[in-house]
Amino acid sequence: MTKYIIRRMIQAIPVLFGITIVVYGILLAAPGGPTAKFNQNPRITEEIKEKFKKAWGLDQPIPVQYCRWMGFCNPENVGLQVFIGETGWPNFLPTPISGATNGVLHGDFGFSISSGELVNTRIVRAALPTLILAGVALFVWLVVAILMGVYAAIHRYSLFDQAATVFAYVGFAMPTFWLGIMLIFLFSGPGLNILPAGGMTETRLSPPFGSDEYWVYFGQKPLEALSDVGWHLILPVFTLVVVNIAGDSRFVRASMLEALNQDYVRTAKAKGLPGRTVTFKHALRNAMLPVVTNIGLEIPFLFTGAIVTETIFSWPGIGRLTIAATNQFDYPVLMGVLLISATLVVLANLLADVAYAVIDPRIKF
Amino acid sequence: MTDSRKPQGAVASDLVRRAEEAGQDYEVGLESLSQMQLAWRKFKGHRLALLGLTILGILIGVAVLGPLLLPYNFATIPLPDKIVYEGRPPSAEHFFGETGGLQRDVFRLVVNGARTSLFIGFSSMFIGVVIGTIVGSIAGFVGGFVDNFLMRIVDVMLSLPVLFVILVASRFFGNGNVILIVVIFGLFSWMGISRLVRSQFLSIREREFVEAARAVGVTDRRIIFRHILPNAFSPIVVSSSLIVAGNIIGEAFVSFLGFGVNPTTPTWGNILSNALTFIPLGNWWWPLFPGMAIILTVLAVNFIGDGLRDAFDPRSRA
Amino acid sequence: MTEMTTSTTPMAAGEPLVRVKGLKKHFPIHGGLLRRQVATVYAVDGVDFDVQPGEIFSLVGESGCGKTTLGRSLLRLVEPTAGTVTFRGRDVTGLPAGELRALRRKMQIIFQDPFGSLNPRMPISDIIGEGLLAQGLTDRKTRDSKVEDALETVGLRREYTRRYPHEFSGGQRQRIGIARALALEPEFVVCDEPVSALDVSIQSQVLNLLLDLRRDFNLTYLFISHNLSVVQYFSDRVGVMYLGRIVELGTVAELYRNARHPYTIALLSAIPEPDPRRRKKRLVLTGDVPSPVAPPPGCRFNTRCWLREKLGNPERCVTEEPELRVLQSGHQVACHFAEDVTSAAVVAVAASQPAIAPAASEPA
Amino acid sequence: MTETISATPPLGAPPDRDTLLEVRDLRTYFRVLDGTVPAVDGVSFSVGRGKTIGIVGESGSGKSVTALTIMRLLDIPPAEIGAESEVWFDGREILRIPLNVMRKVRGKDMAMIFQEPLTSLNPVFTIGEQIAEQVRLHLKTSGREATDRSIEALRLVGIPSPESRIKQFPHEMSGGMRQRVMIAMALSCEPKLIIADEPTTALDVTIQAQILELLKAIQQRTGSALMLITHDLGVVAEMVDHVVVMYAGQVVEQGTVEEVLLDPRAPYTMGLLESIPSVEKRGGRLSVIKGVVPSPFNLPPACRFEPRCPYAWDLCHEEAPPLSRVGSADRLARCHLHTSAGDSRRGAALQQHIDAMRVGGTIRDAPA
Repeated sequence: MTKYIIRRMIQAIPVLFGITIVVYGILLAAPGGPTAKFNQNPRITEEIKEKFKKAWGLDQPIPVQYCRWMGFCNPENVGLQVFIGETGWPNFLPTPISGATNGVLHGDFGFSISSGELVNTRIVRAALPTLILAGVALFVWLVVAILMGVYAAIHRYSLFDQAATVFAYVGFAMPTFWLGIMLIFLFSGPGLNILPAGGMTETRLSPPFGSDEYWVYFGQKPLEALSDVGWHLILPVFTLVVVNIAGDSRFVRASMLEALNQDYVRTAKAKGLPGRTVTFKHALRNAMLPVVTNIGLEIPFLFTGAIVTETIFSWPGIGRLTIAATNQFDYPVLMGVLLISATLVVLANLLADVAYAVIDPRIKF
Repeated sequence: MTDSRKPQGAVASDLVRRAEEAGQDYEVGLESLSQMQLAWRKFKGHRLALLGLTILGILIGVAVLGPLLLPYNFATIPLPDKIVYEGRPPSAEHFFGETGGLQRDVFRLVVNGARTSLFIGFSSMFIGVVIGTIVGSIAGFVGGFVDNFLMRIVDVMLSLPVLFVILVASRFFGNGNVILIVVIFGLFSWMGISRLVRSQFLSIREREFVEAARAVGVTDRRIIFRHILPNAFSPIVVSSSLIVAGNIIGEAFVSFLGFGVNPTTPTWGNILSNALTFIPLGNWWWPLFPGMAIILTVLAVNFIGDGLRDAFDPRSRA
Repeated sequence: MTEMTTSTTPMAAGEPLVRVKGLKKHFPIHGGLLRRQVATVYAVDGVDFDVQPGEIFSLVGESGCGKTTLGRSLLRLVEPTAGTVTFRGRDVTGLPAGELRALRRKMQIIFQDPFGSLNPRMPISDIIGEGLLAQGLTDRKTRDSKVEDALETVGLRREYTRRYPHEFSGGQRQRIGIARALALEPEFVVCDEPVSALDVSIQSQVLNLLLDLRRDFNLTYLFISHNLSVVQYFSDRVGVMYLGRIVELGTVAELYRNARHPYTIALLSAIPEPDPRRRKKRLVLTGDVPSPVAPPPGCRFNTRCWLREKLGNPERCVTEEPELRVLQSGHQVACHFAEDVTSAAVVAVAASQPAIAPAASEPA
Repeated sequence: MTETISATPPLGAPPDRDTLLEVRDLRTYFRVLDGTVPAVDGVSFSVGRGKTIGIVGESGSGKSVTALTIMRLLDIPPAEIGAESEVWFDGREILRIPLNVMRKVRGKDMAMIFQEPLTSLNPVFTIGEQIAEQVRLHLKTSGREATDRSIEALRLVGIPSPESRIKQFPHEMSGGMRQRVMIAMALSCEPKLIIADEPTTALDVTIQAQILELLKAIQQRTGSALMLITHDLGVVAEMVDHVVVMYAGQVVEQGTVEEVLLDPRAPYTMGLLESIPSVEKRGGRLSVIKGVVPSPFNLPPACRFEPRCPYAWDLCHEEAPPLSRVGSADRLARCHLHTSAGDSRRGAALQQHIDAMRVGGTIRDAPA
């Protein structure tokens, strides 16, 4: 098992490496580059632009820029020495060995062009809200989709099944952002106004989320703080999971029906097992196999969905950070966000594979 | 074959006997349908799919004719008497209502938006399918290192949160240009197709009928184009419908965030983007109708996709 | 069929039509991180036999014995790993692609699965006609009439050319597959389990057809089957395969009456006969066929051999691989102790078998 | 056809105590898009305690559906069972008992072995668990006891070192071994009847021999009755006492195995026997049954075998033949040759069959 996980992790390395090249390539090919934001500003001369480029290392050849960003080389040295870290080991090795601290490989994503902060700081700050949103959404998504799917499969063609079918079609066709807008209209607009339209906390009651004062407040009134965030989570989570639930409940249903049609289910019935045992022991476990893989493949949508949801509901997470960074041509932040989310996707797939291997004894390690 | 195979005398009676043994009249019906005709027949039996096809037909009609009949040229339409902040709800004259700001007819906007949205959805799918089929065919047929290399690229592309990347790419390259947006969406729509085509190649290549074709001396080229690709056709078509649906939503989303098509061109996403600012006023009709247009289109495309899936599924009966 | 005799060179008398020598086909198994070859499937592992013009030579064996791979490697549908296949004195294994295509006109194959071997998206005219076109035997104009001729030869109606495979029953599809092979006017046809997928009542129709066609067009068959009754009825000579090798070879009369390899005897004993008066005490082999990835050392059959057990497990069976040796004219066997096989021995072993034989001797 | 099992007609009398299973006029239909298709159409037979019966037929003859109907394993709908049908098992009618009562019969008194041992075993559970869960359920034993019993069952079917085998998964075993597991599972609760649906079709000849020998030995040892479903007349000849031949959903012939295989009376059985290749027929053409099995959507109007039958005459196209007695009480054949209308043709037809079997000099005399 451990060997299998290690092997899958090693297999993920080239993919991650490829991702860095693609991410870097896209941003590199973008016209204008980081200086584009100055174009409209008449007070910034060519000279200033050059200085700006030099200050950010943008005057270097592209491979050098890439290597520096990745942390393959040590920009302080010259000649072949650039590839050597402070301890004399190759620079790309982990910090404890090479002594190098620069570049993505050592967890350094550089500085944000727009704010001058460390990219890490900005990402870490935005990560917690996104993790809260995505985590809750993932939980709701899986529980609801599996329950709905299994129930619909067992009670095939029932009223519930038909209603679930309609929901699945419509939910799957609904653009997330539109749903978000309509929900705000419905629940936070001039009419009902029972749910918060956006944000993560009630600003009149608590300090801004993530600030030091907030944690003090949180320590004092944890229950209130939690229910506040929970209250604000309702609409975004609902918006985020509808599409996935719509698609996956159908998938679970189909997979369950497929499993119920298998010969081994017939054998189980022939053994005289009660219907419950046949369904929930023999069929369900097999039906979950394709579902696990499918969920692994759908994890990226959680990130994509987060951008939408965070934008509409002013959720201070990674999605909002991305939009802001895109608008400000903040390349280091964008690269960091893209790379981290891609890595998470790779990890999610890996996790799905491992989960698959755990429930399917036919997979050899 | 020479004339010696023509039935004569004893041989003729032999042939008659063989025919009798074969029982040729019991199984074969009078009509002969190709797989395509059969598929169409089954498709016609799928009510939702026909509904989808009708809706899509109407939408395409609207997209083609709409801008001619109800042009979006506000230069020729007199400006409202005064610029109002609030829009007006649906009425007999404006049955989708009017927007705030320049007080535009929502119906007119939605009709004009159909053209761009549908165009982007379908043409980007087309690009994706072409790239995906080529990449998948090469990987599946050549195999070995090339296959490995191409599939690792697919892995990389699939690991990227695609809409994330499209968003950034549209912002940086798109400049609001419809064609560029199409290309960007196309460039990120091929991975699924290429995996599909590759796996079809790998499995169909091992099928006995391909081996039989090789045994009678059929060339590789013919095997690819006459045996493998036609058999891969149905899964490609089915997943194309998903791509169209996905890209229509994707484009609306990118435009909604202001990174897509130029805001002066009406697309469903752009209309929604403008509506967002007016939420506090409760102008529900403004986002409602373009959203419904998207849902309707995607539903129609998905219905068609479902119909195609059933139609091509050999296990389902006509 | 007159043009066939003129288009090919006449053969010297007594020379085999097809000669297979030392034929091997090994499939690599890749695994691990770097997709290195971790093991080899010894599907066909050194096979020699001749097929005389006009005869029906059969290969029998259980699944995984390599008979299908062997049939396909004769036509180079799979590339042999080693050894040669000679057709009319020409080495097939070394032919460049162009000549191979021309040669495939003379060597054809009929497949087992009547559903998988016809492209579901092609009408019959294309299925049968594409070979004719590829071989330059016809042009587009005359193609349909040639296809109709071929259909008629196998007992199907001429009007069926525009129909699709799904409109036919299993037996009729099998006829279409035969028509496809026969349309090229081959001399040698590999029949790969052509009746295994068919019901009994249809099976006899197809066997009759194959025999008629052989008579009419002077064909030579390599008939691959796992059904010993069919082989006994159908063929002239038989090779019995076990784990990639031929273990016994001889005429049908010799082999069925006087089998000398312990495996052949067990196979024959296992055939269920539709005559309740002949209920017999079977000689049942223990265990399963070993994996072709790791064939046992020495004689490949030694793990299941009843004779070896009876002889007190001689060392030779695990140390030395028996070669196919000639017992008498036309009867070859690959067993060190073939001479010890007598009908008395067989009966004795069968009688002493426990009612419930253990499934496998290898450790769990 | 319109009446189905839900409307309960008065039941017939139970069979005598020596009869373990009696099937009376069993009809199973499948509801499809354009109507209903008869899969089993008026099948009757009985099995005595400890006896063996073979159900023979080609694909589509309805033999498997018969077994599934008896086990009540078909989903209703799409399947429908005729109102007049009765299945008596061990003294009670089992088509009409509630499903939860039937569950106590399945696996305990009546066990089934399927054709494909790979797909019929659940891939995600160990074989030990799959056998033990049945034992726990029916015999109300503790987990420990159930495991012991599973091991015992595996040992009985000749699986070496069963103590370690119970921890294995189905995919870790060979085809023959899996079929042994299926048999062990069927045996584990000492059923009164084992239904084996093509138990050896997916297996190689030498493995088939192992499994057939095993089934015979087991049956002798446990005294269970065996209902063997197969398309292979050779298997039938070796395994069973009594044979039921099915064609297109109907019984066309039944009798003892000697009677049916040596002196067949239904043209279909005759044709089947004639078409089997054998050494005696070498050098000659095989007899064939012309044509193909009719589609259940489009059955011939009267006799279902009529379009393929070499002996058919006008009557066969107009009137469906009944199942008539051609000897002792349970020696039956469905053919007009054996009704009074066929008196003049019967002799010639039987002679024709004898001639067809006499190819190559071997004469197989029909017993008187």
